[in-house]
Amino acid sequence: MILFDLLFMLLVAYITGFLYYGLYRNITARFQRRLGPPVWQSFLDSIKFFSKEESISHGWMFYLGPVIMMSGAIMTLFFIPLFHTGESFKGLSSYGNLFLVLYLLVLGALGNALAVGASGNPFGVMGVTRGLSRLFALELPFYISVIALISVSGSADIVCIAASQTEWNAFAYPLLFIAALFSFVGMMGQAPFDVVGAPVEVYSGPASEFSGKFLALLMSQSAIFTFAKLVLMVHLFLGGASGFVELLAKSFGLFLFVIAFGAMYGRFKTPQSIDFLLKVPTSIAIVGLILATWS
Amino acid sequence: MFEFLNQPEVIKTIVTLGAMSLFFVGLFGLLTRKHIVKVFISIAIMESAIFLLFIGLSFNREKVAPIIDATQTQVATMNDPIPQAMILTAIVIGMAVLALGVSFAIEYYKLTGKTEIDTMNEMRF
Amino acid sequence: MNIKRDIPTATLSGFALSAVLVLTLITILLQYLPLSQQRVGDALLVLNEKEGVANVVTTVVVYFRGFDTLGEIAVLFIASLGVGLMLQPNTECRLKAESNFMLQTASTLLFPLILLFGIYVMVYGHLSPGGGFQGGVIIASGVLLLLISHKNFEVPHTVIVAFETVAGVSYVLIGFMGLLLLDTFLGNFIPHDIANMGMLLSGGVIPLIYIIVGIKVGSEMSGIVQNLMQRSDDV
Amino acid sequence: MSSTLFIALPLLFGFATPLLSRLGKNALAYTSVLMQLSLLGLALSLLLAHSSTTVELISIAAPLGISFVLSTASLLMVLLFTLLMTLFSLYYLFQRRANAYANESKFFTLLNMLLAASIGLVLSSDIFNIYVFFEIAGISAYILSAYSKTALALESGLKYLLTGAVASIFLLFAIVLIYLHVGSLNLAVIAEQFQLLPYNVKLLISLLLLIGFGFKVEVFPLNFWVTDVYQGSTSLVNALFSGIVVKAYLFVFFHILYLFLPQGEFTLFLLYLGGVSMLVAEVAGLRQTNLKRLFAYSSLGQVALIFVAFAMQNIQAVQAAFFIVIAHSLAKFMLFLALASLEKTEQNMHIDRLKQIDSPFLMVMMFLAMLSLLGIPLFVGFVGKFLLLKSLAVEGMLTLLVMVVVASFIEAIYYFKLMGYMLHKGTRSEKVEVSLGEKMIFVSLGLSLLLLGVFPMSIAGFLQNAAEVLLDQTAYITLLVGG
Amino acid sequence: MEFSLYGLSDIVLSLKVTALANFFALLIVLSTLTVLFIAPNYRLKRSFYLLFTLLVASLFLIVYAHDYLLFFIGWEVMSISTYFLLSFTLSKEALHKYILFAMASALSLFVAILLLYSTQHSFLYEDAKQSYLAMSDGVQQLFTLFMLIAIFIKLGTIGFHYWLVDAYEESHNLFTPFLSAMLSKMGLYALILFVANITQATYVLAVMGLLTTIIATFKAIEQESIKRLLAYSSIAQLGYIVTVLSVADGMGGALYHALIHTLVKLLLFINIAGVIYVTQKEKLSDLGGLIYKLPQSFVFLLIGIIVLAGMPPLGGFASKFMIYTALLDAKYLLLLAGVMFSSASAFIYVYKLIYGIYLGHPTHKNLEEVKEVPWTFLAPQYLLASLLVIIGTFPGLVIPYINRILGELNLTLLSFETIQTLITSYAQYNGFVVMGAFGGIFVLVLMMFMLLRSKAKKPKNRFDIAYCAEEPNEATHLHYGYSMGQELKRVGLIHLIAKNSSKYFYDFLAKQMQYFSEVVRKIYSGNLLLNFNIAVLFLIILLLWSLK
Repeated sequence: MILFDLLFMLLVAYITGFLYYGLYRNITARFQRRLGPPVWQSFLDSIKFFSKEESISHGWMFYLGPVIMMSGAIMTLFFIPLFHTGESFKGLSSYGNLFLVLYLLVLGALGNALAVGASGNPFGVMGVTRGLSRLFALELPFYISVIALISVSGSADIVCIAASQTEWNAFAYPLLFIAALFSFVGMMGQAPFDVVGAPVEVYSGPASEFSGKFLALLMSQSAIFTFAKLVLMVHLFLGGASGFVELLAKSFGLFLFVIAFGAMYGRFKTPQSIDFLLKVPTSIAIVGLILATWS
Repeated sequence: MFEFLNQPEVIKTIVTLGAMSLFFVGLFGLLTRKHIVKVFISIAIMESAIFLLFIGLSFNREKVAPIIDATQTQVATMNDPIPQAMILTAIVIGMAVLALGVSFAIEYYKLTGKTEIDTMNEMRF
Repeated sequence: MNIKRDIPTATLSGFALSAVLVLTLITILLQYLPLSQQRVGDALLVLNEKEGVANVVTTVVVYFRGFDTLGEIAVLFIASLGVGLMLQPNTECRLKAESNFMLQTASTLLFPLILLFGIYVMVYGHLSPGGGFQGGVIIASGVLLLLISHKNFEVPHTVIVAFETVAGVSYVLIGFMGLLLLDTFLGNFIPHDIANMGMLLSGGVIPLIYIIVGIKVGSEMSGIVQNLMQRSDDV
Repeated sequence: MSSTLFIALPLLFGFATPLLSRLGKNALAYTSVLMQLSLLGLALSLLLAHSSTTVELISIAAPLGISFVLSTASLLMVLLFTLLMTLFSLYYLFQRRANAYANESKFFTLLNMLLAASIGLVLSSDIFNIYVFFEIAGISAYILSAYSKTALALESGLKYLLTGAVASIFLLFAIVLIYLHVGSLNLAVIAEQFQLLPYNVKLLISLLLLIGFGFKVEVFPLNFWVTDVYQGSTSLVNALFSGIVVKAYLFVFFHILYLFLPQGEFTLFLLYLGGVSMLVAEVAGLRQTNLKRLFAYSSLGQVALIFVAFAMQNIQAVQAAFFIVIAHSLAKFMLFLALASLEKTEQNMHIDRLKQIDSPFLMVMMFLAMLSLLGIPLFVGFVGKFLLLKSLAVEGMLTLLVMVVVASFIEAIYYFKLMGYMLHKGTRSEKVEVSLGEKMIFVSLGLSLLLLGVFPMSIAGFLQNAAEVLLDQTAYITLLVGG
Repeated sequence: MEFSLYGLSDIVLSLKVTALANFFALLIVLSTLTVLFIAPNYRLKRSFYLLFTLLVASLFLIVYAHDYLLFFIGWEVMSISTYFLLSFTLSKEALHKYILFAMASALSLFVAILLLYSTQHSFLYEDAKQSYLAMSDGVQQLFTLFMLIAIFIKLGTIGFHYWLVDAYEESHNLFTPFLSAMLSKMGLYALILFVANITQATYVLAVMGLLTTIIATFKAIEQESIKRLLAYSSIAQLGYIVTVLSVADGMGGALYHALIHTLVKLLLFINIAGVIYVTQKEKLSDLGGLIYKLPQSFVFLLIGIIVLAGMPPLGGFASKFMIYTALLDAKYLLLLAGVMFSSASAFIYVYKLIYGIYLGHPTHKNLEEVKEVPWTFLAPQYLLASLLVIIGTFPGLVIPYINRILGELNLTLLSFETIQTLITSYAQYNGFVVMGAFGGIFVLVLMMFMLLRSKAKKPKNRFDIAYCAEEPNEATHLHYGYSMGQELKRVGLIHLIAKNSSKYFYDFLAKQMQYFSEVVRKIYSGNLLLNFNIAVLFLIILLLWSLK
């Protein structure tokens, strides 16, 4: 039963993720007054890449890196329940908790970093460095918001947090939500915090040595991961979801917001983004935390 | 006319004042003189002052020297012998120390040509 | 008149310090003048009637407070040793000129008398004012006289050392004899009849010790004087 | 057995040295060592007999004449002094072939006189007798200090002598006043009547004694000469100064203090005086580069520590003081002897030379001594420091406690600096030969530091007894004056 | 076992076997054995083993002592034997630095225990609380100050860490694992005793702990020397423990993390000891690309850094989880945020570590001949790594033991159901499932990937990489990542941390002290006139002061 659940979750995430990605590419194209690719283009691309052979391999760690990334993404997905009500599609969430998920969110990045490191490409490492440097700054406001939510709801279980919202946390604690959103934009790799993958400056970033199946795996991972993160945000701030429609609606809304946000801003340099994240969203989050827990 | 001088209080006051003025002289020399011989002299003066003070204050005018002979057999009328014995010892000791000090000073002078104690700074501390 | 220009500050401050200290001392001393006091000396006077010799000071110095004297002898011994160590005899450092004939003759004549007087003072120390210290110093003054007057005069170093060694050792040995025989160090172990008080042969070890002290003081003082003399010219 | 032997025998040897030196080249040295060994044996047998306090009369009965009081406390000091002096003589014998002193017989005279005087200071119950021993010890020390007759040595001898002479004037003044007002020279009688004296006289006498002894016990405003003396003298002699001489003065000063002022009127003042001495000395030592002078500063600090411990005037603290006395005597003795071994080639070592010296044995021995001085556990230095600090804590003297600890820390700074130099990794060019005999002495000293540190209980009872005896004024009076 | 000291009836000493003591004793045994395992690779003097034995003995004394005096004795002996152990390799300055801090620590501990003794006249742990309560307020603060200074120095808490980094960096590669794993744990043990027996000192611990974790983490990121990096990492890890000890129920988490940290630091330091053994290089910039030369070592380091970063599914996450929930329980939310922040920042330095040694391409050619480290290095790593994996899988395994300690200290027990789960009031965590899921997914993905696999060509040499359309050559600096984290300095806040160092403070202190000493030294000029004048002045002052 649980295996079926998990498999289904994976499927949903895979498809939805690519769907969102396709929509994203379309929407950005519209923003930029272009036509954009078909919605399923990315999905098809990934299938195609799976059949391509990779041009070069840098040893087994290089090989395992993407696998770790993929595993991380799937793990993240599994430990986040799709719905906060009902019995099904809870995944493995009852065996874990929010802290675990917070760490799982980073697992993929670590696998990526290892693989890129193993490739030995200096520019790849440059990207990883930027990513890791940015990571902690990115996480801080998010952590504060999450901690506040855990404290308020009295549980670190995602289902409980989702269920305990009488009104959406996003409205009950707007400051926390705003702070978390900043982080979330960064986590999604969107402007203005997208310097990691900056295609122009850093000769295609961390992914520069990946080709063929590696790239396919990375794309799939990205799709699943995006979906998992959206679901997490929905549960934390948007009152959770008790059905597919609700889940898709809320997550897509959030996704749209993030894209729109990203399209509006230019890109920060790494120190700039760290500086910004450590100042503005963190302050907002701290104020939010104090407001939320002051009694 | 000077009968009052025979009173023990007066005698002892005078002795005290005298001895202490000697002590002052010695102390002043010790604190201000730099020449090594002068310092030794100052020390000797201070010692003498103390000897004088001791003998003067312990001396009783009505009593005699503590020597028993045909005329003097009453111990009750004799002066205390201890201060004398002590001072005898102390004088010899003082003399010995001075002699030693002077010999040090001579030898030191021969080696360095210095006689003033504030210039004795061979040590590079 | 500007005092400061004439007198260094150190002198002024030394003056002030010593004046203040002495004035304070005088105040305290005069405030409580020791007038009539029961002293241990009085008890010793009484004790002397039973154990001592005619000159009570001698009894005190040699017998009652014999250890002080032993210590004092030791001080003198070390000092003479120290002076000897510092100013080692140097035959080249002698008086440069022979002194005048009259002085030489007079001192040669006087020296035996001085020596005799010294010995007298020493030997009769337990009966009359005087004693080993005084006698010893008198002898040393005789030696000094000779040193001043005779260019080549010298008490042989070995003689001095022999005297002071023998005297010092016998002093302590007498003390040990007392310890052995009477169970107190420096105890008067030679029979001394109190009836003999005032006679030359009285008082047991007391005159003996005083003579020893005299010899020791005489030789050590002579040694010191001689050492100082032999170096004094080139200072 | 007579306690007078402890004084009379060395005196006898001192007087007899010219004779003995005629007997042959080594006769003097060997007989002297033999005599010291027999004294040591005597002291040990007395220790084992564990008798109560005995009074040894000189000529006449106690309150009138001079007497020597051999209590547990004084026996302890006697034992320490004879032990150290014996070891010193042995050490001198072992290294004699390499560098003997000129006029060796005089050197031995001075050693024996110094021993006699130190023991006399400790044993005597008569204040004028104490003055005499004070002078004997002083004069021997002056000459020892100036012994090598270099400009440095003479300067230090001269300085030592001048301060000693001034100190003795104050001491004599105090004794004169005591006799004038009390009418006795016996410590017990004075102690009995001291409280009855007018306040001002009491104060004056106490202060004169403080100044007189203060020069000798190297307490703060009176100790500016000490470092010069240490620097000018040879390390060998310094071992005696810091191992024996100072300890004798310290003991007798506090002996007198406890007798005269059993209520501890000056306790607080003396405590802070000691504390300040300690801090000032240790701070001043921080940047010292001359080893001898550095050890002199450390001696000043340690002596001030002992001063503090004695000044506490209670049994625990005095016991602690005895522990520190033993620890410091042994350790400083060891350090100075080690320095003497190192200085065979060159006097006045700069601390940089420690980098060059190749002698693991001496290094290890110096480590042991330094660690003990710093009060590291497992060494006897710790026991003393611990007991003292415990006593301070119990009495609530927290400021002083912190002062002591800060001073220890500063001391640690420069001792570990030395150790750093010794542990320096690099080629070592100067090989130092240490003979087997010297090694045995170092090892025995080092072992005693360790053994006493690990098994302090072996002597703790004895020391406690000593502290009780030293502090018990009434018993002392009863003993000498009678009911 | 109680006995008295020095024949003094007023000092009762006690040695006692407690669960807490056993816990730390176990760590000591583990560290000693693993460290001794690699010892045959080095030529060591006999005195090294002697001192090492003394050190271990002193550690046991510290642990099994049941009164503060024995504890202190052990503490001092530990410091001194460590001093001599360090002296084999440390430079003079670093050595002096170490011992000064060690002495400061020992002496302030001494003052503290004496203050404790002063009220109730007992050194026993049982009486410590009472003694503390009997003090006046000022003395209580003084006591806490001295005690914490002693502990913080040993822990190397920020501000007191000046000695630690140099000591770690320059110490013998054999000894570094022990330093990090055990000696700092003794500071922790002291802190646990202090918190459990006497007082919590909440705010001080919280602030110090948080500052330590954050600052040390960023300092670690900057380092280019492996051992320095790990030294700062040790400081940061202990910072977590200090932080969690500031809350009422933090003891469980602290003990858990202490265990994990000991294991992981042993693993990491032994690992890099092996690397340094085969390469003779200690700087990240000189290393790189060793993954294919030392594959086993790489895996162990990977395990190590995963634990160090607190990533699931290994043991590191379990202890971090305990710490987080303890802080959450106490509602120290900002503190928790800070701790999590520094934990996230730690990713940079752990990545830097593994990248610098094993990944990338070495700039220098001479690493190509390197062989896998000897088995004596690998064996303890196998042991430690498997322990960490087991604890990760069964995080509840150690809970009963920790509970025994907590029960002994009269603290709230941790809830315990099965060995697979950790249960707290906020959430639970099933290590077995996480491990299983990760393993399963990993294997599935890998298998799928293998099925689709095609032959990829191997790079010809280390220059065969995409490099901006240029051809890298010998002169090109390929190993870029070792300097990662430099750009962080451009961020104001981090720049502040990087720029300032306690070095300035201590240098200033030393300079002032020396200046002061120079002034005081002038007193001892041996000027007798001055001395006599002052003596007389002294006499006059005393006389006039107290004259009636």
